[in-house]
Amino acid sequence: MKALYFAWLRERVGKSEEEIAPPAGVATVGDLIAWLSAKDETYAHAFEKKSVIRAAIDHAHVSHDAKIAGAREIAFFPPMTGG
Amino acid sequence: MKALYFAWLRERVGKSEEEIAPPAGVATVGDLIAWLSAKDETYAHAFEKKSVIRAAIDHAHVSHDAKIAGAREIAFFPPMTGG
Amino acid sequence: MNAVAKPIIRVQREDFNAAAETEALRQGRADIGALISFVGLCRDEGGTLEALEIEHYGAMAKAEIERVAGDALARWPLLGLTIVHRYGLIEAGGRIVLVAAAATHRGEAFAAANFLMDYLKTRAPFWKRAHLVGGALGDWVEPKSADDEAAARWN
Amino acid sequence: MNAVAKPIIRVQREDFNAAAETEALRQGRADIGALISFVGLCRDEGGTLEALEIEHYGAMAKAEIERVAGDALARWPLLGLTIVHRYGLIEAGGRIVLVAAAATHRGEAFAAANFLMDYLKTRAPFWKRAHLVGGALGDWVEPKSADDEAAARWN
Repeated sequence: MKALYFAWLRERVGKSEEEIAPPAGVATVGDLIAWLSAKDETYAHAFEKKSVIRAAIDHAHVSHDAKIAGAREIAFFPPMTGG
Repeated sequence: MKALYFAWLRERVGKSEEEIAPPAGVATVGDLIAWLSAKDETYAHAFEKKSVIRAAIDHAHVSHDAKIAGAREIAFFPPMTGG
Repeated sequence: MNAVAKPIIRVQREDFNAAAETEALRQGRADIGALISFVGLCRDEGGTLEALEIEHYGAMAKAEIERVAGDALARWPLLGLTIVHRYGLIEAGGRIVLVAAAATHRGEAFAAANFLMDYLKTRAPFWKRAHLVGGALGDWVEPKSADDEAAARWN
Repeated sequence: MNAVAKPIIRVQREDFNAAAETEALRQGRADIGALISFVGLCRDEGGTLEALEIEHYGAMAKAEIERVAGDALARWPLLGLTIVHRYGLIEAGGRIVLVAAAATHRGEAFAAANFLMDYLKTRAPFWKRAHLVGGALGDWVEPKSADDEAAARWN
């Protein structure tokens, strides 16, 4: 699946998108954040304030509890400041 | 003092303004409405629903309790429907 | 801190340009975050209404709108405020009233414009009468209790 | 009973004409009683801010605004609705977002426009970053807890 990063999360990760292939045990958005954070210091720093990280699966907001099975595109971003 | 009438109150009174000279005992807007209503059937009909009649003294809304002493212009009208 | 606006208030027979009035509030400045424009229009009531005749108390109308505007400016720190209210014959689809407000934040602009419309409805000395399609003179528009309730919620 | 509007929604880099977008909602009809236009502008923050860079999630932004618009239309019977949100570099004083709404009654128009702005703030995938006067890149704009509270009051 494709992972996308926006705003300061994009800057911290150092890229705007990448292909990821989490193992079978990674079932939810929260699991995915934990799995990414465990990859290296860069991701650990980017995702350190877990409670503020928002996520969207296939262009719709989801909670950290949401299942990622079947997702083609998962986006991570800080709280929005549009409008 | 000058009395002004607007909207359906104007139509019922049959004029948009007139000079009036209430006697000394007519102290408040409410007294003035009673005094006008006692003049003849036309005024009595125009002012019959006292509770809906609004008044303004010298271009500012007042209650029926307001004193009329010193007023140059007293206007009577139904509830407003602008905006 | 920006100075609170001196409101522009007009009571007139002729139509107004809502866009130009609203745009004028932000010209030459960059401190405004929220610009709101509300226009009240004459509805045709399902094709039955030809026009509204709006009677007004000319000597009082502007003064009363100024008082309402003063109340709004005392509550919200607006950076600009324009109110235009028409009188006379206004055809279905035509503009009746404009409230345009500029503020630093959107909450202030929304609240002030909403407050102003509620209070203009219940305090500004205007009275509407319907002219019906076919030429008959309709009734005076009845005040709505909903308008009194809308105004009362600001107390 | 008038049909509820199909909203017009655009996410674009270029500026928009707020007056033309708003006026288009009432063209050729006389059933609208209330026409509201809200424009969010880029503030210069006391002369310190040169521009805002607005990052957005292009594949999601329009879809999310459509969902927010659908929520508004489910709550209020709007006769017309246009939402335009810009991205990219917007200089101080420039327009960021437009919400224009038409309704039979003013209460519906005010409530819907207010709701839409509250929800766009907290749900539409846009992120603002300041460019400071003098050329320095400023911080990402912090979300305001007031915005979350404003959105929560509609629940």
